[in-house]
Amino acid sequence: MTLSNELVLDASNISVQFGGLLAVNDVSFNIPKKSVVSLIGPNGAGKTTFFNVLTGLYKPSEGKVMFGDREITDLPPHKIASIGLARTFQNIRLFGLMTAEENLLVAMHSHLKSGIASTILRTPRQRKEEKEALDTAREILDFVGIGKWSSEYARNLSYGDQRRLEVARALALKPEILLLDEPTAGMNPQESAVFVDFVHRVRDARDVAILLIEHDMSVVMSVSERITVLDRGEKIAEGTPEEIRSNQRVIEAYLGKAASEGRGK
Amino acid sequence: TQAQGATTLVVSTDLPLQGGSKDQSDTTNEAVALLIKQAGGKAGKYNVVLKKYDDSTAAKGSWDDAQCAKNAQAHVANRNEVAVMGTYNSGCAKIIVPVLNQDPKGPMLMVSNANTNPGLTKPWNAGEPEKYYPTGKRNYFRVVTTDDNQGSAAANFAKSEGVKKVYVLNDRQTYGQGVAQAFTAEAKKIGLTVLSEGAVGEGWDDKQPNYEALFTKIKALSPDMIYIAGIFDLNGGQLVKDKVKILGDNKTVKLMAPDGFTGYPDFLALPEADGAYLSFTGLAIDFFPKSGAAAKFLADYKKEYKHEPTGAFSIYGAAAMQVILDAISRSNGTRADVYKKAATTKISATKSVVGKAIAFDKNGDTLNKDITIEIVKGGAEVGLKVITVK
Amino acid sequence: MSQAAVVEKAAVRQYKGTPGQIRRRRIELTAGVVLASLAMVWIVVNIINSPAQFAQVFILGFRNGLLYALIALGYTLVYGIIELINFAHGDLFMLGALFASYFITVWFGQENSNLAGWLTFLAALIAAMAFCGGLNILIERLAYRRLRRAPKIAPLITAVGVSFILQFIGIKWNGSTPRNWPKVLPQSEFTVLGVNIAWNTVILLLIAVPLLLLLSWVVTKTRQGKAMRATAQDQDAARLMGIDVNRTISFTFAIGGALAGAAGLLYQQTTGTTNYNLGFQLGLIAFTSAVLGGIGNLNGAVLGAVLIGIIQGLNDGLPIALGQKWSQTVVFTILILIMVFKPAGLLGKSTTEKV
Amino acid sequence: MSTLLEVKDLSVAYGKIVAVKGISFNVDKGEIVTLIGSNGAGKSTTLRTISGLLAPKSGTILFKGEQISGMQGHDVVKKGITQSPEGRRIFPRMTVSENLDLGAFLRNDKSEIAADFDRVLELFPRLRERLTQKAGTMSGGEQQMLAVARAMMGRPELLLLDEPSMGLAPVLVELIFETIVKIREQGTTILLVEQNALAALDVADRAYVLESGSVKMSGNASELASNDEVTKAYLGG
Amino acid sequence: MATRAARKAKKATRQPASHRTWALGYLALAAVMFVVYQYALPWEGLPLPIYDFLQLWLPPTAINEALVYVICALGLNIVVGYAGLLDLGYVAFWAIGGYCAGWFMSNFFEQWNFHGLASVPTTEPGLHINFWLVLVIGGAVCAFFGVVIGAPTLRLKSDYLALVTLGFGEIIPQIFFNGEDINGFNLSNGTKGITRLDPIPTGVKDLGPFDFGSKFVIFVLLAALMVFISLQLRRGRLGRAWLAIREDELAASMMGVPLMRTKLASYAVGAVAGGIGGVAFATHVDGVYAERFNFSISIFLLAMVVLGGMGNVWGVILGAFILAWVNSTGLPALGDTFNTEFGTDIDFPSFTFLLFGLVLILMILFKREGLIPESRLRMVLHEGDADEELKPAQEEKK
Ligand SMILES: Nc1ncnc2c1ncn2[C@@H]1O[C@H](COP(=O)(O)OP(=O)(O)OP(=O)(O)O)[C@@H](O)[C@H]1O
Ligand SMILES: Nc1ncnc2c1ncn2[C@@H]1O[C@H](COP(=O)(O)OP(=O)(O)OP(=O)(O)O)[C@@H](O)[C@H]1O
Ligand SMILES: [Mg+2]
Ligand SMILES: [Mg+2]
Repeated sequence: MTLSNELVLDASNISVQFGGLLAVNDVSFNIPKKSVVSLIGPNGAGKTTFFNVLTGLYKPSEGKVMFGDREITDLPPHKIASIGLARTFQNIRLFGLMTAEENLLVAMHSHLKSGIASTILRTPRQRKEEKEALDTAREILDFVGIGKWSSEYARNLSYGDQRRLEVARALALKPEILLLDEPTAGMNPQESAVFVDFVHRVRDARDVAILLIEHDMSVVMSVSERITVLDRGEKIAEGTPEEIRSNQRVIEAYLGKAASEGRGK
Repeated sequence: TQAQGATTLVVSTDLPLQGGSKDQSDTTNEAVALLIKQAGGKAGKYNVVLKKYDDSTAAKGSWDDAQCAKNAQAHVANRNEVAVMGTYNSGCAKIIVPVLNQDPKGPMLMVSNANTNPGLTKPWNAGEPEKYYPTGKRNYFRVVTTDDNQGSAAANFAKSEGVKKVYVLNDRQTYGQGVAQAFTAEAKKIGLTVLSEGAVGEGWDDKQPNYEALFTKIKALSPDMIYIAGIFDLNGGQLVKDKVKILGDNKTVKLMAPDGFTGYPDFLALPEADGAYLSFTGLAIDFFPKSGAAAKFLADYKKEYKHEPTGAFSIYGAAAMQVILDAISRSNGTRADVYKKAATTKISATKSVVGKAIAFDKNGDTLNKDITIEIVKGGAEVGLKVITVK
Repeated sequence: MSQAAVVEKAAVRQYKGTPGQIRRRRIELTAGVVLASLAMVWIVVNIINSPAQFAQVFILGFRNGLLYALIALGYTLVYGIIELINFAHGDLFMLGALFASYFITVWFGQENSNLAGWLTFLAALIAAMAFCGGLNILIERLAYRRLRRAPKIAPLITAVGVSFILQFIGIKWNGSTPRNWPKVLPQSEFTVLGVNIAWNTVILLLIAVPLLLLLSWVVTKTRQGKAMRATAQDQDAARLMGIDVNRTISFTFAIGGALAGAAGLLYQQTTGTTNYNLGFQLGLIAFTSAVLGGIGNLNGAVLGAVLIGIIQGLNDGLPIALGQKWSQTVVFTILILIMVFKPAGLLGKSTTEKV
Repeated sequence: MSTLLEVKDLSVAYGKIVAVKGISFNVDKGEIVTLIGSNGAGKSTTLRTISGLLAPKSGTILFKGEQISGMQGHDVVKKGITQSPEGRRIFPRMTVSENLDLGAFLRNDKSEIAADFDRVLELFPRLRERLTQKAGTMSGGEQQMLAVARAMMGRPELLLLDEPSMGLAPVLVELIFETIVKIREQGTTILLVEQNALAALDVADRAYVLESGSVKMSGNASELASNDEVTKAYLGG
Repeated sequence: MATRAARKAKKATRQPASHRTWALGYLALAAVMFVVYQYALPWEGLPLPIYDFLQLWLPPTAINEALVYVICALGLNIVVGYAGLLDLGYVAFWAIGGYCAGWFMSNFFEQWNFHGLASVPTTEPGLHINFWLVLVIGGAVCAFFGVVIGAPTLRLKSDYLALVTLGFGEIIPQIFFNGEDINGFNLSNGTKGITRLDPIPTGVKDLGPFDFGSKFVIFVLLAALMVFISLQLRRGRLGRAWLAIREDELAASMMGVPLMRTKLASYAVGAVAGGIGGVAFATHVDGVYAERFNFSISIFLLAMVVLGGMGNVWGVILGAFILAWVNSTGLPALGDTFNTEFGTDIDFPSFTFLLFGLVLILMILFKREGLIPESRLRMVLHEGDADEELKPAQEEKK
């Protein structure tokens, strides 16, 4: 492995069991600071499940998740989110009837301090805080390129913009790690290509590490510094895109002939 | 100045016209309207017209405290109104009476046909009755006697019938609890064993589908008598049926109920009612004299409306209106005078639509404190004796 | 992946949750056990104290529970299919009871338990079921159908409106005070081990149980049932399968209504009393039963209803108990406790969302 | 070749938003026709309208010469059109096999159904492994397989597929397109909506390009695949 | 006086223009009505037809009562409209608030003697605390109960939560109903109720049953306070979290919103309004009666929130006002007028169930987004409409 930076996240020996099914089987996985790593694997390999373990939605049967030097295995999702692990969803889950900037402000909830009384009284501190939050929100929206929609309801945005808004909302959490679950599903190749640039920009400008789940190999191969492959809950390979592309086991289980022949998608 | 030159005065009724008490209130209004019609729409030199207020609402389906407050204000605001006949519920009276009492042009007279809670007129709970009369003047009267009287009369009667152990049930309403409390206290005093716990006995929930479990529990205590303090409307039919079903007929284990059970054809029609003792604070309809004003009024009522009144309370409504008309006819037509005249009302037994003379004591309670004891026989109320409370 | 690792993995413990969850569950379990044992102590004390009485009120409560169950099923069916808490359902039951009373006593003039009475009773059963089923279809058609895609709270308020209208019909038809009716079912009892059991309890059982079985057969085994379950989960997807969603929903309302009609008749024949606001209270209890058992779950509704009936019976009829005036409080307290420990109801399964 | 489905001047609106603006196209018996176009072009709306989930604002849809626009969804299925909808729409609280069962809701030929059951499970072995799993707990891709399999269980004359490859692993994407060809060989006509335009054009006979609710281009699939404009806009080239 | 306070309040908040317009309108209307009730109605020279018209259609007590409903509905709106939690037992808070007034503002507890800045002479037995303090106490007690009720149950999914709230809504009033003898202790005086409360001290004059003009001002201000609180919270951190939970609970928690705490806050804040409304209502009817607090009132309040326009305070105010008015005044006055105008003798009260039911059904069918819908909600609801417009063509075919 070429990446020897400090780790932001280190999950060791994670297993998740549903009834008789071992959906994730003793997987260890880490994310170096400011890196882009991907998790791929056939359908039902356990990627989303693993993701859900990291974000606290599922608790693993075995193993533990360290965030920096803090163990987060047992923290509730909202705590994990507020300490710096933000995610997007496989199916878009925006707050459709809130404006774009409100969506971001919700994500800043845990960073804001004002309580009921100060909100009712609009204390100077509360107002300052709100104003700063709003500025930050607008700045992030500008950054992802949907600044002009900041007071539009989320559900009125086009699909691509909604995807961006999801990322923006996740960024508003000031995360150290951004987890993206199939962000390009439903995009056409053209849009996916734009998205790849976007991911790079986020990583560079926002100082976050990115973990990506994706079936679109052209996306995965062009953004990832490291790829981990799961199959039936087990880690079957890990390495750079080149290593993965030529890994026989991965080709068999996942990529198929066409992909290995370089057709991308 | 509201009556200046006006010869038409408004008298009103204030009753719950929706929900469970609807039928009772409707026939009361009919009786009152008939009485006014028979008086030619006149009280002395004044023309009187009737206005009906509703103290219930659709949302609640029963009397509504806010509606009572609203009506109280409306009575005062209605410039030609001089007196109110009502209310049916004592709780509602407790809201209305103080407002009428403080009427700047009043106080305004209120005569009730059905409030039986003692606290409205005499010392009972803390601050009662003074708190209902902030001006110190007494503007409230009633033509039925209070709960406390009939409970004790019933207890004495029970003892005379050889009852030793009695179980008391109440309908959890002001009326039922008042009677139950008086009965329980008197029963203990005269040496009966009261099997039920507490000062008012056990409450029955009128919304339960049946009472078999309740009576199964009571059966284990083997009482000689069940005293059902409450109103028949609150699922009393079911209660009586289940009593007989579990404890046996009313000879085996006696059953007694206060006037909340009198005057209900539905009750009398029940086979299970046979042999039940009833008490009445005045006269049940069947006890009205078979001649004279009372008999005539009842006959007129049936002729006019082609059905029976729902209960004696309806006719007592007409009696209360008699009091009001009488007071108006002797007054100068102002509120402030009408209420004063009511205190000196005397309606003779021959004129009274309930067949008994009507007059009030200094509290505004009727002097008529006869408690009639009856038994249900062959689908009718049959009088046994009259107990006069001291 | 080494061979050893695989072997080790085979021994992975069954998933039990996080320490936090486990601790919480342990607290809940302890509390649950304490409460359950208090309840047991109460029951045992009462049994020892008065065994026959206990059995007697148990049976009485059970019988009421059966009636609740028939109403509760209507709630659960409708909820199960369109997630509507149908507040008007109790009032439909009330109209069923009124209809049955008129059918037997007024229209057919039967007042006694003889052959004619019996036949009228059977005819009334069918007629009341048809009447309430039809009425329920009509209600769905006029009041709820247009609100299919509206947020849940809209049909809920409509249901309140419908409930008002049905009560209006009830008050016009029945009058505002309880009305007592003669019964054509036998009023006699037989005694088993010192416990009196009314014949009408047996008849109730003989009618209610087959109805319940029939219903659960319809829902689990027939095509209609399949259509109902699919419609409940995703109406558009159901359409894509060729299911007539409107007809399926009408059908559901029809059987819910029919059960309410049957309950109305049986209620009227066991108690002999009707009242315009009957549906309100029993509806509330039935709805509670449905949720207690796990709303949408048929067996749950029956279990919840019978349980509530029995609890009420014991509370009303045992010497060491709070007594009838606290009946409602007891029922709802138990409900809340069960909800706390078993948030999806007794037989309900909590489904975790997949993201 | 006879025309199976004919869409004429179809317009569909969501409230005031007109999502499909007078499109016309047709599908011949035995063909694979694909609709491609960017997000929000109105592809799914078109399919939902054909299936009777939406009523058109104007225009007609003829199936085997018979008017089906405005028909209720279940009646459309009876005519022989099934759909694997966008977003899968499987029945989440039913098991996989119950879901498949419902796919054959309108059919009565028990033995044929059993045969089809086997056939789709052959195609998606993962489903066979999970016959008793609640569909809602399956992974995204597994649900997608189920949705396609379920639509096939209806044994339709015309199969509407809305982005069947969405969320599937590359191996499976290959498989799904192979399957589409196979289904066609067995005599089912297919109307396919795809984001993966390259693959779609690869298997299709003809294609229509939709943009903002209108047909922008149409023609032979292979011709379109080599059309510059199309390549630039939709094929990422 | 009302307006000055409002102007100040407004400056402090900088509400968006539409809210400012609404607030101005509300206060202007209130000011007009105050003048009418305080000065015009008691004026002997007021032409009789106008006097009668006002007394029949807009009697001051009905307006005051409606304002209490407004206060409570605004509280329920926070729970249902903002946070999207269905509460079927809101009446419990109203009851608790009412009994706070009963306990602390009357001679009911004659065995104890405590006076806290009360308006009655210290010779009066019982607990007598200043009305304004009781408002605070009522609000606080209800907030406490809001948390107590919410804590064990808020993790339930929506309809189960609805049922549990319904349970509390039944239990708490029943405790008051049966509360005359709880192990010998008289908690609530049972169905007899607690009557005659202390007048409201204002510094100038103590307000009794006749001072509806002044009470009107107090109620208007209390409602305005609830509006103010609602708007401020809605546009702050907590309000956004509520909306997010209403939209998508799971996504909200994944964005760092603590579900339990946020939901509990909505319960507590909503309950405060119930408590304040309860105290206000008790002074309005000058007593507390256990029979008031039944399920139908909870449903009635819910209907107000929905019909007014869930989530929009102005809509809720209008909805509450109209329904309360229809219930207490509109229906009976309509009947009266009809019968006098046409000389008929129709028994209108017997039709109120029918009319009320029709009002609810027709409103939902034809104006389901509420009278003044929240803009967000209008969108979803219109989406339904759109489908509906499309659907009939198909349904007729059936
Ligand atoms: N709650 C559950 N109960 C039972 N099985 C489950 C549950 N959740 C997931 N599974 C199973 O666990 C396996 C892993 O699912 P997961 O969603 O993690 O797959 P995935 O790698 O994200 O696949 P995809 O690429 O298709 O989204 C699947 O086979 C799925 O069916
Ligand atoms: N339920 C709805 N309500 C309102 N507008 C809608 C709805 N569904 C879709 N639309 C709008 O209709 C237009 C067409 O949408 P449609 O889903 O048909 O596009 P599509 O071509 O399938 O796009 P995609 O590739 O993203 O699936 C879009 O502008 C969309 O915003
Ligand atoms: Mg996945
Ligand atoms: Mg689409």
